[in-house]
Amino acid sequence: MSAVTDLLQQVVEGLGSGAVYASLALALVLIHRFTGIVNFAQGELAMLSTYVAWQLVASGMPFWLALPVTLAVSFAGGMLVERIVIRPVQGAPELTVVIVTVGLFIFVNALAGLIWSFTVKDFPQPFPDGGLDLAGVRVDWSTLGIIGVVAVVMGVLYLLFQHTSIGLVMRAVACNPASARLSGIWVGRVLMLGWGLAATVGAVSGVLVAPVLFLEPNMMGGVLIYAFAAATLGGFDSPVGAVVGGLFVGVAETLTGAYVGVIGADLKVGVPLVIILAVLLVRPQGLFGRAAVERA
Amino acid sequence: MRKTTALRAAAAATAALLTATACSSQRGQDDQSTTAGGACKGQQTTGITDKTIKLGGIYPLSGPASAYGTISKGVAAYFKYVNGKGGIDGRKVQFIVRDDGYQPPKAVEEARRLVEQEKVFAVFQTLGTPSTAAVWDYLNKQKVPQPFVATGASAWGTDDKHPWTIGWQPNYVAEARVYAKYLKDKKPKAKVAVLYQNDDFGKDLLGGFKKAVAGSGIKVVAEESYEVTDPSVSAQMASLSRSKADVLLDVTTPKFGSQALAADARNTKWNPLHIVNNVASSAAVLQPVGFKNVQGVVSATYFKDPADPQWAHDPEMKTYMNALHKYAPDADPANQFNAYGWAVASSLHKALDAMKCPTREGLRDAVRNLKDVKVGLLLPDVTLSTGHGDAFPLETMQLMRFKGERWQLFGKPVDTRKEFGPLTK
Amino acid sequence: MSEPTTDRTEAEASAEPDFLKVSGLHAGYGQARVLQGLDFSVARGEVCAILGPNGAGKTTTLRALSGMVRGRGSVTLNGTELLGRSPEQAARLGVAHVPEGRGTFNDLTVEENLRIGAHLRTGPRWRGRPERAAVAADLERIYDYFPKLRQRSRQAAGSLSGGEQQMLAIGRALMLRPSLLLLDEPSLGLAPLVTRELFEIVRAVNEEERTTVVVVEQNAQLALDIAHRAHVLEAGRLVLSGPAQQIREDGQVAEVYLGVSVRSRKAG
Amino acid sequence: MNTITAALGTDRARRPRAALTVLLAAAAAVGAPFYFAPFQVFQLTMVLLYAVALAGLNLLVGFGGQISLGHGAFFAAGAYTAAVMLDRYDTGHLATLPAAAAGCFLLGLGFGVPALRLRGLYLALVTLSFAVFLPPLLKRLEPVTGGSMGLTVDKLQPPAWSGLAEDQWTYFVVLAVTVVALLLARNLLRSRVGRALLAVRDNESAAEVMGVRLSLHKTLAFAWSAMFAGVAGCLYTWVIGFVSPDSFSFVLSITLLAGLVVGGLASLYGPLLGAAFVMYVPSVSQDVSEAAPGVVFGLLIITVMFVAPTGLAGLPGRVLGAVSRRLPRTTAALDRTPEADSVPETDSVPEADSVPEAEPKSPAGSRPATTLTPADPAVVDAEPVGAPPRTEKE
Repeated sequence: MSAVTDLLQQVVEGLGSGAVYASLALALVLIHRFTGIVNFAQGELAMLSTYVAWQLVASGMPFWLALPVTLAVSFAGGMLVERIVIRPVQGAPELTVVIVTVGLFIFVNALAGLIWSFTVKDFPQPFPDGGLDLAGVRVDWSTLGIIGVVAVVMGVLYLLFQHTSIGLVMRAVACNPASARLSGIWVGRVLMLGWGLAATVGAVSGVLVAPVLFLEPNMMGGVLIYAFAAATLGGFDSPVGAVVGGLFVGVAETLTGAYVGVIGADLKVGVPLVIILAVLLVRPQGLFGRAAVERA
Repeated sequence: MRKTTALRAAAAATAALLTATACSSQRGQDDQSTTAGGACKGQQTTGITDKTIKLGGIYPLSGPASAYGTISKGVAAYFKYVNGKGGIDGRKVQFIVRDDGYQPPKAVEEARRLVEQEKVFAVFQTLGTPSTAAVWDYLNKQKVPQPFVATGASAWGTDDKHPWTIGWQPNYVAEARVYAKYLKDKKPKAKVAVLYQNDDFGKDLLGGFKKAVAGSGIKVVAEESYEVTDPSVSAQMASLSRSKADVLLDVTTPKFGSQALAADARNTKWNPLHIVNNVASSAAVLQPVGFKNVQGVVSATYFKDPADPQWAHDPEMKTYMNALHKYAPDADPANQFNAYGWAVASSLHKALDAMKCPTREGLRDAVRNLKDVKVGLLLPDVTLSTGHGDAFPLETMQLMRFKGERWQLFGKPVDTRKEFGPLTK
Repeated sequence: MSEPTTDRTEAEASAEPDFLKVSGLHAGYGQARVLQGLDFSVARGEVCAILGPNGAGKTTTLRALSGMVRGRGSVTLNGTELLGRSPEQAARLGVAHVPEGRGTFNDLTVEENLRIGAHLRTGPRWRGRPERAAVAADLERIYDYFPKLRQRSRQAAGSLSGGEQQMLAIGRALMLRPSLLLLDEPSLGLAPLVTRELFEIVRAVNEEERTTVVVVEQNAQLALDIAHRAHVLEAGRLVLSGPAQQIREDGQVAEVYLGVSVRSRKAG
Repeated sequence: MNTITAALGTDRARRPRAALTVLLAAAAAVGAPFYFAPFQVFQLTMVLLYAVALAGLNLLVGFGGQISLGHGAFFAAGAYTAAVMLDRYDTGHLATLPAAAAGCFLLGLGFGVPALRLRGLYLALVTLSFAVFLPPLLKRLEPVTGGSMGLTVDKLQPPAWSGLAEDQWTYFVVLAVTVVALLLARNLLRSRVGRALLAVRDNESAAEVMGVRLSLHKTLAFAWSAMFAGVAGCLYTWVIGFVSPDSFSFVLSITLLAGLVVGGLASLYGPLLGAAFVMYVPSVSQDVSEAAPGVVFGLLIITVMFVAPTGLAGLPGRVLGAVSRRLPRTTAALDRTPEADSVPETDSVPEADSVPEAEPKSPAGSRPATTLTPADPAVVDAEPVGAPPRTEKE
């Protein structure tokens, strides 16, 4: 294997893990656009959704039926979370809401452990085994599948926001909730909708990564940290930024881990940190974020 | 107005703080400890009477390492089972489990709670190297036995300043020696790639392996580490595959073990001999990967895997299964950590039986003077042995290879002490 | 721009003198009580100015009308009680509030802002409302009132000048086809010329659409020019009410209560 | 004006009672180690040292308005400074304190500079990734830090003359440091630096216009804050006697922030309450449910935030506020007469409004720390706009 194919192979691996980060980062960005908060529980909600899917499949439901059911359950669950957990602290300082999501994180994580135990579960792989061989570079179908689905989700979100009236309403709420109310928009309902959407995107993320990471209650904990990095790099209000940021973080850490001996696998987590810092010092709003967006 | 509110609140806060602390209304030192009379004169009998024995354990029931918390269920089930049969030498066991969330300061707090407030006889098991290292100074100063800690760091057996602390499971260095011996015999020219967890566990095992193969034809050609907080090890596996090594030594905990096995199976271009370490060798780890993908994987073990059908008719395994169903209905008997808990608890049972004096000193000495003690859930040829200059109860492991749907033991049990000599610091 | 007509009289207003009827209105924030019992009425099609010094409770009055703050007492619009309703509900009853500081959606384009204004008419609801065509026509109408907005229809609202943003805010409110338009300090932070232009448009809208308008202004001269009636607030109470013309002419009263001179208006 | 003088007058009248409260609290704090069991004294000691870290974080988050999710890293830096000095150089405990403080101050200064460019969320997440990065770094520096096995060092020992047990002595030393630290935090806030910080938090651009040297003060806030965390870390090493990289995972940083918010942001004694929460509630959760302490702990965090959105420190004020609103007319009549002319400010409150203006009766400026705090009942209730769904009725 030549040095070039070798490098490409590492890039592919990086894209694979990057797509995983990107998928959760999308959900994070979605919530942030609507509410201006960072949802620490996003990964755990995704994990919970994945368990729902697992439970359905384990009880005999075919995967392709279990998937839409799971997404629907997640959508409803996300709306419920907004209504029950977030709404009561809506008027409180932003940090209070963030800490509530931290509490939710701890709660959901422990709850999943209580119900399903911490034993690793296998999750059905929706993509076929094996992969492509492109000039000596091996690309698993699952990697391609994850990247593809993430791209589709991003595209659907883009269409939803930019080209539908409900998307317009959602953007208006994200931009100025007070004025939205004065225009007769039920802001509370739109926020519920936003949480439902984010939970659905999170569920997609969980179902995508579970076959690779293996399902257990702490599955999304590590992903969340990298998803934060991805969203920070890309800009916390840009879905495109989340995806680009995720892929970038994945490739950067894989390459440095593999090629820069001094850094090595143990310190490679520092690489995205340095890149993010460098990018933010030049563009404080992230690569794709809008500078104008400033929340009170 | 606001200032006085603030002050009042401050006062209220102080009061609340103090009352929260004021569970017992006195300094509580009066009955700090009791001592024995007779032949065992002067020895501590805190936590033990003729009818009862009080033990405490500290496990991560919450937090990132909560997968291991279930060990406490296996332990508790064993003690309940024993109590049902009349207890240990007539003494009913009271086992108090505390949660440290895998945080050392919390472990210190809970150890002190167990010793000073609950007045336990011994702190039976602390889980994980950081938590154990955080409390062993304290426990040794208090002269409280800390038997059979749930971590395989070699420090517990090589340190001579902490006589009250002792490990149980084969230490990671010993396990590394087993693999080294196997490779020396079978692949004396092996090029080895190592995936390891970046903590004491991974480093101990990797270090032990390197030391054990030193001077032989075996070379470690690549090593990659991961953090427990990492989401996956696929990038590390990709890096390792570039080494073209013919052996992969996989030093991981269960979730990462599954990931590494799956990554190895996916990569059809690199097919090394995959050695997975004992922690990640449970059938529960391999099953999610798919049995067809893990054929020929090698590991080593010392206790019977409850998920392995070959032990289904083993009498002790049956007892374990029934007891777990009865006393810990929410625990999964097939989870190897539950069986681990059961095995370590029955080992303690043997040690308690062997005490010359029913005192803390008695237990300290008993665990350091075990002679070929058999424990039901351990492999037939694996026994507990300690003695002067040997503070490692288990040092024998047996190799196994995965075939069909189960592990198959092969070769003779490897007594690493005989093969490589005693472990030193 | 034509010289503003100065004799807008009550005769112009319709025969519904109690189209908006406010009685015994109390409102405040937390423990702060701002409005101490207001009583006034606005007739259909009338422009009503609420004047007063800084902090008199003008903004709070508008907020109480649109449901942004809770109030006690009674406020009826065309016989329907407004108090106790949320802003969303108030909007459904035809109340369009252009808040202080304009409240445009800065990330959205001008046209999107206007479409949000008509949100209740096209709805996100798939039941569909047969007004899409009407909304499109209204969009054109707004662009006719504010030609600058047409030029910038694809631009983000955040990039507009202050005056343009205020126009956009009013335009968005009109897209609701409101029966009651509440304007809060439209002149705030705008150049005098821009303000003048804006007020002329408001007058035109009022005349052409017969929209009832309540405008809060610190700049009494401007407000009185387009208003039929005016009320002067101080410390949460009405201290002076009457036809705009009368208040404008009663310079002394105005000077006492408003702290401004309104007599020099004709000089320009 | 009336309000201010009135407030001052009542203050004077209440001063003796305040002094009495302080005295009682001091007596309780000094008496505690003789009353409680050693184990409980140890718990109190831990509460105190966490309170120091939270007080530092409070300077940054509560008063400076910058969110840090990386304070566990400064805590770790302080702890490791102490441990390495004790382990390698055998310097004695007291010498480690100034070293840890100075080291972390400088570290904080270094971080404060890039932090200037980062706003809100982005700063929080960059600091979080720093906290994630620290443990592997500590493991890598094995020759100094002892790697993943960590370092075991001597705990604080009571001198013979004191006649105190180890726990009692440790408690008093930590208490002394904590009191100094909390007083220092308070004085910092009352100084020019503190006022500047508050001004910056409440309105950055206005503060800049007023001539506050923004960058200087923000950087200093970071440095001070890091120093407090470092001091707490140093105390931690004294009390626990063991440091390891895994003791300082990013979870610690999140726990610190959670503790601060639960205790009450921008409140002077909120850190104490938050520290007590962090210390005691996990054990309580386990007592409630051994099967899944996390379920209870998570629920408790959420519940506290529901009941006291501005933190436990704001709770008494909220309760009082709610009570006084329930007794409407009498107090209202009192409120109305003297201050009618100070009320109107509310009218000019910009929408989506900020906190302080909504609270009309605060004699702004005279006592910045307490008057401008968001841990204020009125904040949540005022809510004219910008907090959309609360009044929604469906």
